[in-house]
Amino acid sequence: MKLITAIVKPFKLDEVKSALQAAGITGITVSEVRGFGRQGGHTEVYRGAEYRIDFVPKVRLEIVVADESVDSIVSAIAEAARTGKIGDGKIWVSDIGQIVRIRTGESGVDAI
Amino acid sequence: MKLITAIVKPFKLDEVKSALQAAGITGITVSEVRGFGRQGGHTEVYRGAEYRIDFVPKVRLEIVVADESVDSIVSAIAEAARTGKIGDGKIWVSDIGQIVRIRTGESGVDAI
Amino acid sequence: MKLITAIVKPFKLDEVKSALQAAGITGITVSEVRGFGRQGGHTEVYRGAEYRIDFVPKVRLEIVVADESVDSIVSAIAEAARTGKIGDGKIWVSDIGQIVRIRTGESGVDAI
Amino acid sequence: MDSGNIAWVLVSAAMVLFMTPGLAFFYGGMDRGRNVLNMLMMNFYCVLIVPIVWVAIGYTLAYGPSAVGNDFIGNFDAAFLKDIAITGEDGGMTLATVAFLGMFAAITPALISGAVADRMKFSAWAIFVPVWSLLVYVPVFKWVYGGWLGQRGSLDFAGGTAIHVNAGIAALACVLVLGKRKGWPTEGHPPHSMPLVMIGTGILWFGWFGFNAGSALAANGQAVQAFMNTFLAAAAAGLAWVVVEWLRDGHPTNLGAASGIVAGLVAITPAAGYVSGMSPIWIGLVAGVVCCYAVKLKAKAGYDDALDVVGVHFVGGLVGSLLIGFFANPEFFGAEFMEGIFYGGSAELLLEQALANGAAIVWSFAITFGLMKLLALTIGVRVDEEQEATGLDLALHGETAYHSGSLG
Amino acid sequence: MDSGNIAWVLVSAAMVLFMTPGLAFFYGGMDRGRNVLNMLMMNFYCVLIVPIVWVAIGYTLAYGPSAVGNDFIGNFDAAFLKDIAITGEDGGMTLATVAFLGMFAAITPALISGAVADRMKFSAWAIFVPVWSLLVYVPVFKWVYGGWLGQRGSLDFAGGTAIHVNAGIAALACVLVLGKRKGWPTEGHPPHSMPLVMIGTGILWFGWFGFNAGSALAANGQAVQAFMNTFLAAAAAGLAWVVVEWLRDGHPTNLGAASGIVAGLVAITPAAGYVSGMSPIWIGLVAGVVCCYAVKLKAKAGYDDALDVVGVHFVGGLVGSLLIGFFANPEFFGAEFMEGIFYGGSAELLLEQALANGAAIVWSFAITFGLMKLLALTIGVRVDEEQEATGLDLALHGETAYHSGSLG
Amino acid sequence: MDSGNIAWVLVSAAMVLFMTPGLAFFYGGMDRGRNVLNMLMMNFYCVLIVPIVWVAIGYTLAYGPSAVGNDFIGNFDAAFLKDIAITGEDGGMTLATVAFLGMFAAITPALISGAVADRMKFSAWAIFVPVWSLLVYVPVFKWVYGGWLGQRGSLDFAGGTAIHVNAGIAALACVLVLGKRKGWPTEGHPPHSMPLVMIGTGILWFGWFGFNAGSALAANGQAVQAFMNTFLAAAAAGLAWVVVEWLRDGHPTNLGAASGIVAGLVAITPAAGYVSGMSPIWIGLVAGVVCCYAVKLKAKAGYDDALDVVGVHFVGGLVGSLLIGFFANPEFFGAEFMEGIFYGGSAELLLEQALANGAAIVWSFAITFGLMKLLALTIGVRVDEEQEATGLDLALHGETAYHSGSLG
Ligand SMILES: Nc1ncnc2c1ncn2[C@@H]1O[C@H](COP(=O)(O)OP(=O)(O)O)[C@@H](O)[C@H]1O
Ligand SMILES: Nc1ncnc2c1ncn2[C@@H]1O[C@H](COP(=O)(O)OP(=O)(O)O)[C@@H](O)[C@H]1O
Ligand SMILES: Nc1ncnc2c1ncn2[C@@H]1O[C@H](COP(=O)(O)OP(=O)(O)O)[C@@H](O)[C@H]1O
Repeated sequence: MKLITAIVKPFKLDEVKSALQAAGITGITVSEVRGFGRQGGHTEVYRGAEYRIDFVPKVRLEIVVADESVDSIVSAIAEAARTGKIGDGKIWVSDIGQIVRIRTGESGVDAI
Repeated sequence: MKLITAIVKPFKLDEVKSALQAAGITGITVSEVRGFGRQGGHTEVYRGAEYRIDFVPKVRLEIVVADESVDSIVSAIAEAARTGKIGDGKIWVSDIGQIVRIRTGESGVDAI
Repeated sequence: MKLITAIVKPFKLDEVKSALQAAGITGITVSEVRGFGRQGGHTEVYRGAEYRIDFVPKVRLEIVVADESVDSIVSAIAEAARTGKIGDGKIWVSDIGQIVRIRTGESGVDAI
Repeated sequence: MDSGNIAWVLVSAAMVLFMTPGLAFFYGGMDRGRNVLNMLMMNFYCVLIVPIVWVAIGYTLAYGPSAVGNDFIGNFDAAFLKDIAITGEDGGMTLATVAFLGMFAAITPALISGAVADRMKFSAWAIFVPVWSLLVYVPVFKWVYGGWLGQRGSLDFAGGTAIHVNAGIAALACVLVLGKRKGWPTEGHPPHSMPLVMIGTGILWFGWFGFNAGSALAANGQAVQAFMNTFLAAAAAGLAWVVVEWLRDGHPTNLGAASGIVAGLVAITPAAGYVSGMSPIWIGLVAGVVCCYAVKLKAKAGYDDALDVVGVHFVGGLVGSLLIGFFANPEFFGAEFMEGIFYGGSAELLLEQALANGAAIVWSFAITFGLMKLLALTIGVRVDEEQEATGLDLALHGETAYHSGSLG
Repeated sequence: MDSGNIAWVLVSAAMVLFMTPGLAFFYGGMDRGRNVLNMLMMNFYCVLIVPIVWVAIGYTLAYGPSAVGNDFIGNFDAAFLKDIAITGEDGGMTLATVAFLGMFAAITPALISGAVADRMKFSAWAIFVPVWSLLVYVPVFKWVYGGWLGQRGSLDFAGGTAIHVNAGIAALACVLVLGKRKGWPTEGHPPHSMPLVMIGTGILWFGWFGFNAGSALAANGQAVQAFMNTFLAAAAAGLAWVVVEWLRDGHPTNLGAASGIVAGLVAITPAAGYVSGMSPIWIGLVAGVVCCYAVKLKAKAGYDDALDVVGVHFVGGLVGSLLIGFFANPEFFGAEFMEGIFYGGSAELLLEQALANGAAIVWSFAITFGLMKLLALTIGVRVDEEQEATGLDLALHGETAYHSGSLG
Repeated sequence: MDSGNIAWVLVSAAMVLFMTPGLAFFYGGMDRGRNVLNMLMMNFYCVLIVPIVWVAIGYTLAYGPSAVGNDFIGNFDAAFLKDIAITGEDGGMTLATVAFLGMFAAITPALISGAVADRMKFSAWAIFVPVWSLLVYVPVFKWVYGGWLGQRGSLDFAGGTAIHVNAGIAALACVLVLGKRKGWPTEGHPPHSMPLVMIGTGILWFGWFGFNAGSALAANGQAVQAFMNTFLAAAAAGLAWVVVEWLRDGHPTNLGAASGIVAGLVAITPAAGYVSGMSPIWIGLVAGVVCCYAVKLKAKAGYDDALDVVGVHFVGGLVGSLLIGFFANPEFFGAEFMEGIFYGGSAELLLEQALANGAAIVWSFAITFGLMKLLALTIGVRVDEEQEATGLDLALHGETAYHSGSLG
């Protein structure tokens, strides 16, 4: 099994979720994160003093999938999240040794 | 060493924490996340217009443990977090190559 | 490629970011987390009733790097984040099988 | 000079000033977190620019000494507060009235901000507000108070026609020119902070006592009745909205209570000094039910009135204004105005009410539409897509509403 | 008719209306983020339903023309505001009083909401409020003002017995029927938003000037003294609470300052028009210290009074009411009421104060307990466990207080 | 006794009381989330301690019966409110004035809190406030109102010199002793909650009508003019600040609007009862522009005035006070005071204004600096580094402003 982690633009979350549902994914864990990257941040000015905000709001998705689905899911996310502008984000994949569904105690692919 | 990631219901956090302490765990990192899964979300109605909230609040725990403790810790979490109702969450385990305690620079199992 | 995850004290974030930039890192994903560990939490008293807050605010950094940079980046973070007091945090490293830059579809080291 | 009256008008004026921030929070809480500051700014801007415009020429054109001007518009005799003395007989009452009415002038365009939320250029708003005040608010005000509509016998105690119907229909004209927000109506946006909405609601209700009861321009029996009406109509309308929701949607909501309270306050505004007894409760109940359904019209009709200015202010104001035709009770007030149908009157008052509102609607809609079109063709009224996606707080004001947590 | 008095009573009434939202924020901020809207709704609901009940029959039963009814309850002569004119001699003063007292009627049951927080069915609350108002608030009010208790010589200027002791003991009866919140007292829940608590505190203090000084029902010397007392007692009690905390817990807290201010305001309420000089400072200091300890009783006694309605309103009201027995100073006011012990009086006033509170406590506790039991046996008073775990905002109102950040 | 005047002074006093919480929110919103409660506490503490000090000896020393004391300080004749009756001729007016002025006494030290934000020991603040009130506020107040400065003919209607210039320069003295916050000026800290800032702004403006117009101590023509001036100057200054920002920084901001409004209110405070017509607009425009640039001085001069008390209150107060020298218009008020230069006067008034402010500045700066030094040498004025890093809310008050989300 693999863990796919994706960092995407917040307003793309709905589209990514739909794409994942279409691809048969039934579970996702998301969180609010901030990203630093090529996209750069922005400046705010309060009473004439500038504050540099380097970290841009992003959403992070974590999805555990069976090995064989990795490629299709990664491309599904990439396509749904793409705007073509800097800051679209990253997707990375790592190995998972074990997964457990807490409710039932099931483990392995059944637990996904 | 392994990284155990657990997604649990927020109100179970205290119990899980106690179970982990009882199991000898001395460090945990937690964060607020939102989960999408079988549990489904809920609908809110404002001025008669419905808003569908698909993502349910969850808490995510990350714990680095020595290889030999993995199974006991995973079951400790699973037991403490279980309500038997849909949405209890998942636990997954991945490999960690290296860990460093920032304060001392120690690494490996000593740094956990 | 590797994923470096670091848990640091919030007020150290700026220094860590600068150290990482100095080390040539161009992308970081950060999030707010809470840590439980040796540092302990604190007590708040409202109308004479005590509330124990066990989880201390921390910041979590995730950085995907090429294999060869891991050691230097880990030490850069550790040095920048160190205060020498309990609670400085942890850094751990895991393997990444694949990484994709969403904007371009590039993958592998080019996508970092 | 009567110190009690002066005290009352001044306090009322301060309370009405407080309503504009209250409105800002009411609207701002309903908005998304990335547009809330733009909403606050649109509202606060009204109390920065309108007072200046009002004392310069607004007041004299709208309400100057009754002898001035004609039935359609005043003249410039009292421009720049000329000849308004505080010494002598009057003792400052005229000047107090100028201030009191200045608060009304300021909040009226602010009402419109709720409709254009999330997508209007602030530069366009900055021009819209003073120009609209002079071209729409001032003439309609004149017609209703002392001008041709008022002279015919129509009634508008504290601004149902002149303020709520007027701003409500202008809001519709604005959104027709502006167009819909991206994603509307498929994507919804729940209020980012309901406590902020409720803070706004509390301030609005508090201030509205000054708005309505202060409109008696004296601490007298009419003021007391207007006060009581403001109390009862808001309560009844809030209750009605909540009950409809409970039956229809299964939940009584805070936003429903807040919306109902505001709808009731709007509806009683024109009637506050003319109705008595249980009438405000009936007016409130009708307004609560009608507005609760009216806010759903926009989805069907396809105009994106973001925070329901049309459904609450236009509809609520119209309901209240027309109900005067039924409930007006001159005997109770010992005053000379037409009786409502339930108090032995003919349908004449109702017709006059309809005419007054009709005239206000036509003028307000036409001029507002034209003004927005003109702005659209010149400086543009709509932010670009990226600004809309980023959020107006950052894109237009370089500010972010909340910087909490360690990541700011 | 005196325009100054009318102005003063109307402004005071508006200020008291503003207190209910203030109370909602004070309580709501202390609550958890998932129950705050339920708390706001319980409070706002009071200002929706009670005004209607009040003008329908509450006022006439509680305070109607003094000739009406008997020493225990009024009659229906002024039901539905019948025969309350604004013209003539009275000039609206009676109607202004009806409105002013209507605000008191509305906030009294709202006080109870703090005790039942986090677990009461909203449907039960919806019935409880109007019924409690008629069965408990109205008779106790009558007894204290013009009825058998007042006639015996006990004093209650602005509602220490009739409002705070009454609502405070009713709160105790409610929580005894309701039971404890899940996890209480082992799990604590710190305030979700202290700034919201402080916004509520600011509004409460502001409004309380209307509450107490407005109760003179005229802008006269007694109103001024009541105003000064309200200022000083709140300050002294806030100070006392903070000092106790600082010495005892090591920290002076905002919640302590806020709680002390409210305790002082509660304690001075019955005394505001009867004490003078430095007395309000002493009353405030006593109330601040006593209430600061009283809020700790619940943990020992085992009743789950979530936001300390008993510890602050019942105890604070009782302290203030009994201290009148020591501090009452009729000479200063040039008025006819019994002297307190420190001003040359006997213990008679103190005994009358004790009797009046005793009577109110017995009636309020018994009827409230019975009413809650009846509701428990019929529609149920308590949400189910899952709703309690989910949070009442979502479970009962289908709303969420805050939707910030990108995940809403 | 005139009930209208009593009503007006009491309402105004309540409005001024409300300003201190308003100021707390204005400042607290600008602060970081981990120091907001300390900011609120510093402000609320002022309304706990100062009222007691004021009625004990502050009032009699500052403003007691004009016959008492000398030109520099009053005597103890009215200490502990001795001999202030509410019966008889006066009807409570004197006591109402004591209360009204007590609100001013409370908010003045609160103004300073914005400068010392984020790093001052609360224990030091707890001592500073009452001592500063007696050593600085009381004498300066006496000099300006009835003392040697006022007798020479300088004007200060509602406290430009006595309050804003005084507190503003004291703030500078405080931060010079306290030193800079860690990281200042390289690290910036944007406001943690702009909506909270705007809530504070709304309350401040509302309350300021009581502050300025109430200072007429009667509901008369001068009060009306002061009211109008308060309205127009705030609007004009807010507008000016926003326009400068828009041109200079590219964005019109909420914080700019709020800051401008406050700057305008500060500037019109001394002038409110002496200027008329369009003068308040000019005063507001000047204050808005000057203060918008003045807040940037601190970075250059190197003093860490965290929330710009110097830039807004000192500078704004001084601007307004000096402009009286140009705009004073005694004829309009039918009163006896010197004419401003634009109304046919010589430079004498301007010189008196300069002298009065100069005297206040010297005294306030010197005594405040000495007091802070004394505190620094004894109990210490500055929190330690770890407390500063942790945040003062937790370190000093054991509280956290927000506990939202599932992790509290
Ligand atoms: N090496 C990295 N490790 C972890 N996260 C990264 C890394 N590089 C970029 N990111 C994340 O991806 C987001 C987008 O990256 P950015 O460089 O701005 O644009 P792009 O993905 O289009 O190249 C960043 O905001 C950050 O959250
Ligand atoms: N494949 C997955 N990858 C990542 N997180 C998942 C996945 N499936 C479920 N989750 C997380 O687990 C939570 C519970 O899952 P859900 O399907 O609702 O119930 P259950 O765990 O009882 O089957 C989800 O809210 C989500 O946070
Ligand atoms: N085993 C662990 N797994 C995951 N996170 C940990 C672990 N141990 C500690 N942490 C994280 O590191 C932070 C610091 O740990 P702590 O024990 O307080 O101090 P130190 O790092 O100095 O030993 C914790 O707050 C927690 O977020």
